[in-house]
Amino acid sequence: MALYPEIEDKLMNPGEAVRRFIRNGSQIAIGGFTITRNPMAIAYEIVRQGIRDIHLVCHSHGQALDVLIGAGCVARCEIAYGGNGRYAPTCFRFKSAVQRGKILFEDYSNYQMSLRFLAGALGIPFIPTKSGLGSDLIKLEGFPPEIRREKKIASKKYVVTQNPFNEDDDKIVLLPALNPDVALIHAQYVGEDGTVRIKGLTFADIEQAKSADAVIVTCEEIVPRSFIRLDPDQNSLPHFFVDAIVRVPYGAHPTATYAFYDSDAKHLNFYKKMAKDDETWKAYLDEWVYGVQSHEQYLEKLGATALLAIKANTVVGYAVGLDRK
Amino acid sequence: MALYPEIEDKLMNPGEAVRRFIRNGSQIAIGGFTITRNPMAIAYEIVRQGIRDIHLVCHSHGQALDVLIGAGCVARCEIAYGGNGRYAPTCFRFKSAVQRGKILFEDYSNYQMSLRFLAGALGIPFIPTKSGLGSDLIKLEGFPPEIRREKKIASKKYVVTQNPFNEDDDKIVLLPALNPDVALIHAQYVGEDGTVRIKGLTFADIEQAKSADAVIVTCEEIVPRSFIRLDPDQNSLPHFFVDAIVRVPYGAHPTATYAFYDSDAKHLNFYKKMAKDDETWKAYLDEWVYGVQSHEQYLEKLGATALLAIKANTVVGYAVGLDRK
Amino acid sequence: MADYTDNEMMALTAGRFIKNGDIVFAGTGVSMLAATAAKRIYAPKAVIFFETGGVDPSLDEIPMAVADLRTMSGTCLNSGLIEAFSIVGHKRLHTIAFLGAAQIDRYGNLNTTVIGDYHRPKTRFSGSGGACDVASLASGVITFMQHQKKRFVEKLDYLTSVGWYDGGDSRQKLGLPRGGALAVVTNLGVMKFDKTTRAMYLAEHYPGVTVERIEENTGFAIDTSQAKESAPPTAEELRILREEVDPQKLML
Amino acid sequence: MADYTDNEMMALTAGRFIKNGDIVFAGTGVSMLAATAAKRIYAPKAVIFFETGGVDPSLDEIPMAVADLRTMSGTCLNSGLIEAFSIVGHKRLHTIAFLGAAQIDRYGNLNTTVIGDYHRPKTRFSGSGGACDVASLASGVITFMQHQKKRFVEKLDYLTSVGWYDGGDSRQKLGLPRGGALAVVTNLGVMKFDKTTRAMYLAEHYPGVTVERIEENTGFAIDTSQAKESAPPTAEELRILREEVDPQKLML
Repeated sequence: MALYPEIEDKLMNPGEAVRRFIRNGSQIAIGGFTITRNPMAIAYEIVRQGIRDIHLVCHSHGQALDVLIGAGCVARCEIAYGGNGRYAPTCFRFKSAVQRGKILFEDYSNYQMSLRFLAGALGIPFIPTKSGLGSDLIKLEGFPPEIRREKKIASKKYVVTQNPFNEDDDKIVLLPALNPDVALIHAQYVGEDGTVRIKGLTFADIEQAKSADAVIVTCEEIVPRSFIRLDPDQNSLPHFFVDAIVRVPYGAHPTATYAFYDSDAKHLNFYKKMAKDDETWKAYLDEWVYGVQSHEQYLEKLGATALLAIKANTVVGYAVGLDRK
Repeated sequence: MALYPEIEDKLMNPGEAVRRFIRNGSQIAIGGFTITRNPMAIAYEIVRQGIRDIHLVCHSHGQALDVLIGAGCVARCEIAYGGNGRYAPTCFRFKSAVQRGKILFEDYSNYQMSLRFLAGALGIPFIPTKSGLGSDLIKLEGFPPEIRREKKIASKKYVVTQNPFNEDDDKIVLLPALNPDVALIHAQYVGEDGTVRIKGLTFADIEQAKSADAVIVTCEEIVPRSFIRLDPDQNSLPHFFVDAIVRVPYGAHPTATYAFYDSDAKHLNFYKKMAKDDETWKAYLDEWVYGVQSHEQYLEKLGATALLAIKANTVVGYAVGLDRK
Repeated sequence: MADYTDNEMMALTAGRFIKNGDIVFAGTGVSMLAATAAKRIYAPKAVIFFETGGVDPSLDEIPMAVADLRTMSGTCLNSGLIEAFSIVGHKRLHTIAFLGAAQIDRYGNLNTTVIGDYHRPKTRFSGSGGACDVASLASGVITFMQHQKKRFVEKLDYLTSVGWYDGGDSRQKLGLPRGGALAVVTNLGVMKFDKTTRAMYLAEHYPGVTVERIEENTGFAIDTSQAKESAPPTAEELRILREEVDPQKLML
Repeated sequence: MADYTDNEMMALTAGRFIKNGDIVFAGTGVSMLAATAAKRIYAPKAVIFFETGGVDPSLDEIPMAVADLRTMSGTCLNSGLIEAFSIVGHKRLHTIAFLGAAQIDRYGNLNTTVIGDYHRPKTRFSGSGGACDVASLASGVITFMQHQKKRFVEKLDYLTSVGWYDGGDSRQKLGLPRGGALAVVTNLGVMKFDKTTRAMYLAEHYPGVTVERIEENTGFAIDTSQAKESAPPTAEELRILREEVDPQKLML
């Protein structure tokens, strides 16, 4: 008898999740935001499996974005922001890949990308916004015309049009919907019935998940049905939007997970040092990604002291007094 | 020293809230849905103050809608559904007002009205949907052209257009945003910092509140800052969207409030009997609305037995085993 | 005369259309019985949800309306209307909606708005509610009707919810790529729709109901050549319906 | 030489622009200091929020990024990006945003995307993030800059975030009815924008900074006729900044 019979067919490890749902060329949405709730366990596994030509669609991304680009897995991205706050004003491997012409990219803003995911989640082809009027985001397309003919790429980056409900001059930007092949989400809880609960800020994770054709959810804990259904106001996604459920404690390390662990400033500073040039970057990948077989091994390598240092205070949600220099 | 210094300037009784924020001709959005979380205390007060020519905008409404229309407060409504489930397949005073040509009305659907509130909340002039293509909702306008010229009325009921991101034939409906003058919301909790928390289903309350120029929130309880801020994932509205905070226990009666009290089947069946013809309806209004000075008097009139009968089980959220025939 | 009511026969007949994995949109009345019966008897892995935002409630007691507190208890998600309707139309989900109507035409288009002129109607009904939305967006619609000539009409007084529109591929041409009317379940039998013309035909007549009686009560010509007599409900089906689905006899 | 740093002067100077009731959009770095200082010193009834969806956090510790867990602790609302940006642009709210940039022009338009050609840049920066959104939608924008010729330019390499666009009423003509650049706070002084032409002018130079030095470090001609010397920070302002806003000295 399986431990979790209701989700038996969806429970798997990161390796299987990547093998089953991610292909060369997949269009992938990454959940989380800069230094928080990045689906790192899946990102590392994508690198280990040597997936190529990924088309990333994201708002503000940091760690997972930079690792995937740095490992050569990414061919293109639609992006609003590539940075890690104070730990990397601009992500290093992202910066270098763009400057060397190694990836194609198209710039949007955070609100625009979030609204594009919302449109995809609602099943509408576009959504209007006033954001971006007059900016070069709207004037300059990043992708060459041949890419625009592909099924999952918007035929136009934006359409600027007149509001048909207003007789006066009233311009509005129409944003094309996004429907990625796969969304990668890291959550605190998944119920044994498959219900997903994200604590703290949800960023655009729920819209990303609902806009995608397939959803991989990694989680810190699998919790009883009786718990997840006692206060369903707090839940984020019903089971029927989730294809793979992967239990990976510290699955977002070195990024944070509210009420579980803080961002690992020490590791992010180390990453910053290593990501700066190609030689040290290769060494980082060899040691921290290729050099470990699993996230468990990765955590063992980090060690208990490092994990305990970032452990969140479960009431305030972060690691009080943590040295974040 | 005030009991709740942070919200001192927003705390008021129903009478003051109506006097300060509702005028003859106001465009009003009512929160809740059919038999649940209708802002009845405010609706009754609107009737007592003799407000006229209200323009109602709602999705599926029951009790508050029917009382306001029946008391002659409403000149027009944009509406998806006027009914109370098993207690009134079609609301009686709404039905009779429409059949006698006493109100102007324009039909939309539930999703359409909800999306129109969302558009208003996002500050965008319209939002697309596939819902309604081919229906008479789109073919027939309910309002005469002169009304369309008013500031808060959409210049067109709908616009059907081609998806500009698709070269093939791909029709889409554009729904005009709603920005009512006032939204009336009944919530379980308001924090002493003004934060609003709705438990159970939120319907379109949050979109309605954010789309409106002013928001009146009635609540069952005012709770400590320390409670409302301990798990902010559960909160619904920040204080800066709320203009009036009115503490009214059982403020949604005879409709339900999750975890507090169930719909009052006995009173709704009584209402059904009284609302059917003009004579008994007048008697109902005289006795239950004009005949009481306040919601406290209304509750006293209902009596302890009636209130205890519908008291919700605080864990399952409704009144277990309640006779609902 | 078998010992079961029209409501019981309609609920069980409609319930049989639901398969495991279906996401079921339930309204009030018989459709609430049908959805609950389906999950308890035929498709335990179906998910019942409500336009109000409640997904997969425990339904220990039967809700009297889609906003009844019982639609938000024991759910996997309590949300709102926008979330609920985004589920109805979601490309990944097979969503089946139960609706009722005042009038239906041969292509399964529905009227729940008015009888007579729209602006000054003889009879005003509740209106679309979510019906127009699910008819536009769901994978399929099953409609409950009282089988009467005045309800099965050549032309609707008002088209609230689109079924197969003018038949053939006219629904797709409107810009609605999926969905349409699956079946109509009445107090006399079950109608389905021809795969090509999309016109209504009689698929089943209940035990003791003649084809002639159905023809007499249908306001347009209906093909009865494929009509079969339905199996009566089993004792076990009736037991579950009466003892587990609606023990309080609120709708039975 | 007074005993305070550029960051301290910039944070306090920008903080003074915030009034009670303002809804303040804070980014990382100095803007986080400025927003927190504003609430602790000048405008206790201002609300600080983050594009990530955290509204009015307790900020017992200063966040290192807008997704830092400290932006979601003790808040009145934890939501997401769509909620946050709908607040930025909400017609009922007076929202002030703090931004930083790599380049700025005389009309307060900002570049945070590239130096050089967009498709094959000499230097790639993080990109818009939420900057383009708040520049389009907020009631006003205050920008932090290092005051250097290469950053105050005649023409931006890329226009990420619209300020006063081409000056005059050109911003409104774009379809952006409200907002625009309020001020630019640098390590040398404060620039504001002419009410009519919307061109940048020097409003304040910090103690010990000459007008000439600012002119030399500005890549376009700037009106200095209204320039006044700023008041230095008070001991109490510095105490609160150092002991309450950033006691861990993470950004000071």
